[in-house]
Amino acid sequence: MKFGVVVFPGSNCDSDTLYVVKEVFNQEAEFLWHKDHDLKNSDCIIFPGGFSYGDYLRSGAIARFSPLIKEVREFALNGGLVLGICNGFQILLELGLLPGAMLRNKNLKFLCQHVNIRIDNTDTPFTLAGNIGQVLSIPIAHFDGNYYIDNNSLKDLHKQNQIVFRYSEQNGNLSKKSNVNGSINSIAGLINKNGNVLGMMPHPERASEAILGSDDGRVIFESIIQYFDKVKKPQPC
Amino acid sequence: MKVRVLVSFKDSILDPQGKTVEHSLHTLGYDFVDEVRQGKVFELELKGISREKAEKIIPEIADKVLANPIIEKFSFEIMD
Amino acid sequence: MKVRVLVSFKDSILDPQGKTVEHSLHTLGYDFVDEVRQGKVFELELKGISREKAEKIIPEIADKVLANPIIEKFSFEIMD
Amino acid sequence: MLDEKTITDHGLTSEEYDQIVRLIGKHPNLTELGIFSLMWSEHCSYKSSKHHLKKLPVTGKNVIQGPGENAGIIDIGGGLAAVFKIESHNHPSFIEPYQGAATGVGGILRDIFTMGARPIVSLNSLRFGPLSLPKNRAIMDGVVGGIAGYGNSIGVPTAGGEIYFNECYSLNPLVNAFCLGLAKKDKIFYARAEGEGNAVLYVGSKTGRDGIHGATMASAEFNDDLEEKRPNVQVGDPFREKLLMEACLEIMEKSLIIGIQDMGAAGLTCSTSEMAANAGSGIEIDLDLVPQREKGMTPYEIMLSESQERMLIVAKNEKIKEVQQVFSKWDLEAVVIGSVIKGGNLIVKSSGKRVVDIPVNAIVNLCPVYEREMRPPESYAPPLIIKEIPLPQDYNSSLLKLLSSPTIADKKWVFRQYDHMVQTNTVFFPGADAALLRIKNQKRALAISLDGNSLYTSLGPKTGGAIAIAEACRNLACVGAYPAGVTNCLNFGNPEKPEIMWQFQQVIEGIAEACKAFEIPVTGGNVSFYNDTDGISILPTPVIGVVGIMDDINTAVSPGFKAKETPIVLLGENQEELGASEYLKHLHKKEKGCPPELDLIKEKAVQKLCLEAISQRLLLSAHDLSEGGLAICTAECAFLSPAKIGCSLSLSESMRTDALLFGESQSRILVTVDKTNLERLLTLSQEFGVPANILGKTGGDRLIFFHNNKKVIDTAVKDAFNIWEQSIPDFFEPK
Ligand SMILES: Nc1ncnc2c1ncn2[C@@H]1O[C@H](COP(=O)(O)OP(=O)(O)O)[C@@H](O)[C@H]1O
Ligand SMILES: [Mg+2]
Repeated sequence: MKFGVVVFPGSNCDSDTLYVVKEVFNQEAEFLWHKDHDLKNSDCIIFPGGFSYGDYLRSGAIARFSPLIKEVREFALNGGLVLGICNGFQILLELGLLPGAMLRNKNLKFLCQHVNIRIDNTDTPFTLAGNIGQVLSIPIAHFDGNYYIDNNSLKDLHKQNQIVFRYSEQNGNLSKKSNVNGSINSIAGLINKNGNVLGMMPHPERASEAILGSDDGRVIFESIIQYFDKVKKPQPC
Repeated sequence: MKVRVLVSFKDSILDPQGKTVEHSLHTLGYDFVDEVRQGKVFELELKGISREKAEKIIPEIADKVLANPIIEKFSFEIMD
Repeated sequence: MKVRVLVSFKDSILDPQGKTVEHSLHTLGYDFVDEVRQGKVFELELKGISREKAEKIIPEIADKVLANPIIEKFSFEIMD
Repeated sequence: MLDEKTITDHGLTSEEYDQIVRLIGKHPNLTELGIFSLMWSEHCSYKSSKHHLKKLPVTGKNVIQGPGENAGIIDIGGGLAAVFKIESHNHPSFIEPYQGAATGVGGILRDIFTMGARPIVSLNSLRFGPLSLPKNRAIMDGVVGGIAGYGNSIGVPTAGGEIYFNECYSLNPLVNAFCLGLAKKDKIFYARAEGEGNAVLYVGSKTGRDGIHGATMASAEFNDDLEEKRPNVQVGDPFREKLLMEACLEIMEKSLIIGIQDMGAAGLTCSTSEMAANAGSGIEIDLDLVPQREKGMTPYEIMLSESQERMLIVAKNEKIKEVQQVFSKWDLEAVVIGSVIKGGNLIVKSSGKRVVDIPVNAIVNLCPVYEREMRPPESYAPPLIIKEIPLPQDYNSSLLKLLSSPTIADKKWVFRQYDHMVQTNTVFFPGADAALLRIKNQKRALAISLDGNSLYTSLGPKTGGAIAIAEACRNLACVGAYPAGVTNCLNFGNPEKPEIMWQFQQVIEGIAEACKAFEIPVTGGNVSFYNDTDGISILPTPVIGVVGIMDDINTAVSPGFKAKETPIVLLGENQEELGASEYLKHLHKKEKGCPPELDLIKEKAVQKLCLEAISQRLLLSAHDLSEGGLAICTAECAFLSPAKIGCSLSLSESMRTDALLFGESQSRILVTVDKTNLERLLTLSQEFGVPANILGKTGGDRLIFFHNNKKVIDTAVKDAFNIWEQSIPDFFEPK
């Protein structure tokens, strides 16, 4: 399958993400320049982490005005797989492809550290290779990761099973301490109603090789690849 | 023409930055400070546009770009 | 009493955020926007303090806590 | 002719002024004077330090570029070169901590990518006054925020560094920023304006009235007119710098240019004159073409501005279009502002008039060099009469107290604000002995350590200088890397004081001697003088950065205990030394005595042994002994083990217990080995002539020390860990 990694001028996890899908998972992958109008036949679009426009104004706010966004939006509305990581998640929120908004971390500091996240939904193309309740150790690196949504919409998220990852203790329990950035309901990642657009604050591309301290993030890329192999490939008749 | 757009969190949203400022003012002995909320201000210099037009288009800009309506509200003033 | 304190970079200081917002407004076709400067706004709720006292003490607070006088300037308004 | 006050206000002596007149054959006008004042400032000219810096060894078989360029370069094999340097941003960080530190990071990044290298890692070395004072907390909070704000945004991991606290930094904090980049060996670019007729391009942000006289400010003491100097602070724009970096690396990759130089301190002045001087040519620019942020700027202001995120490029005329295309792709300006000319002059035009016309050689190379007077201070090392130091009643509480000293305590509060993982190369995070970075698709890796203990250098400048090198190398040895190149930042007081100059000279001697012993070249660095406020100087503070190479990343060793029931072995020997220790300072409030002795032959042997043991995969963990000595080192090994494994050690040496536990004798490394490898390690130690003593073994959840069969420390790892971990956060996040 083919991944397309969108490059905004201030993206800085673009190369890391491309490296992982290409070199670690041996998939086809290309950068997609934000000023172009070409998705280069990608099967899965990734908005990588970084500071798309310096994160001036608000994290991810200015990226949504880039030319390529039009194509990505259409792609997403037609069911194409879109993964937003960190700043990518913030962009998806600003774009309205996912509900809610990000506030500053509760301690008002940038946080870079490994956290534990629990998989709460494996019924998605991004987590189907994982298990419910499985705890992953994955790094976060963000200033604005304190997820917010109003109460009614939050109920909706629960009802529709849209919450995919939650910050947890190593044993999977939720606690105030493990909810490092103060996100509502410890939400670390969520998916849209149609189940094809996922946003997550932790960086799976930083946890895909054991030498970097954890390879728990592999399950996300493996899921996407498996999903594509099984579901999307035309079955021989 | 100078326009000032004020963007701040909706009242229902916690404002930890404001709280931090509030706390440090209390530590410094400014007890009469009851509450602090922190927001952003944008000062726009416009040219070649009428006042009426500006009054219509500024809310559009604020809504679309300057504020995130999920968490923020805005107000604006035309200064001159 | 409600007080609004506006803090922004001094005019001669580079304002990268304002410049970036300005650039994106231009990209969106809002050509009439000539310049954008971005700053902070603090809304303080005061109690048990007279207006005169407030007028004297707010600049002190602004200078000491809310603004960094080396690169920022401030202004304030007493709202009610 | 300009009046005397104007000349002295520009920091030039009357002798220097006369020299200028002689060199350029006329009285300079104001703009020309401004140019000289910047380029002949201590910060840019190294007029007080040059004479001494010559003593540093600068050659070696792997050196591609030694001192003299924006950064040093060493060959690391595999067709790759490591480009690195450290630089100070002390004065701006004191005035405006956040922006000062941020622009310090921005500046050192430009020094690296201007040579064609992509920055892959940053480190920083910080010195603050005691955190008990709110002012110091505010400075530290701002500095750390600024480093994070800039580095995180641009996407270069900040993977290590060091922080010390001492009263002397209350009015003069130090911020030294290190950066390392990787370049292809055959794609390195230099600051040269070669080829008459070639175009000179200005790229990046517009010029404003930022930091006019920043370099002169960094060459003067602080006092009451500090206020006046304030508007000189620059605001950094990491986003713009990211664009600039990508665009510059792209034009260099495409070989579109001839030379390039960043505009750091002294902006257009420095970049134009240095590029021309380096190439033996002249340069002409027209200020009307320089992109300007503010209206009505004078030639003086434009030439002296230190606006950030700008570069100067020399390119062949036929390549201008392509260069501009790349910059426009990144939404940046690239404007032709002049050309390379014959002769050797810097010619600056404005509104059709020639406002500057002076020889670049005079500006760049002919600044007078001073051999300033030197004299040891009357009492620089108050002798330590060890008997006068009372023995602690309770070593448990001494240990816990020492763990809470901010100099020793956990720095997580700081480095978790830094993105230390972006670029996915960081193998050892901040907290390990050295930052360790893999190079993708290679077995080879890079390790970096910064070091500099100013208590040592104040009490024994020469030994202290040598220890800084030795310890940085020892840190590398602990992870399994051998040293390959050195950069250094020398932070001192006013060089016009003979005592300061003496400290400087002594420290350099120590550094030079140690570098020679380790056979490592110094490839560059920075000198920051005038770190004085109201006449009081900081302690002499050299900061050493050593870059090491590791042949096989898979053999890397980290400090934390790995398993229970593994023997703990001390490589090297304990001496009864307490002078200049953190223990004396923090528990007995004494900065006294001589720093520990350093025997470079022993030091080398210990490091060689450690490296050999690691390459034979004998070690499970290794950690060097430094501030706080054996007890602190052991505690850290427990804290850094994921399972927080404890240990029990039995020491049997006839010396004071406090010296044994907390003394800072050099050339010691604490290692753990699998039982099955113990014999091999001991044999290897004998071969290297290094004492190796089995002190005990890991296990349990307590830290236990016996001295001559008497239990002197027994504390739960968890409790000790909490004290160590919470010390710094508690200053900032009061409960
Ligand atoms: N302490 C030092 N040791 C070795 N070289 C030094 C030292 N200080 C400065 N240098 C060298 O002198 C040259 C000028 O330094 P500097 O003015 O800081 O460079 P830049 O202007 O690029 O920041 C550089 O090549 C630098 O490496
Ligand atoms: Mg330079």
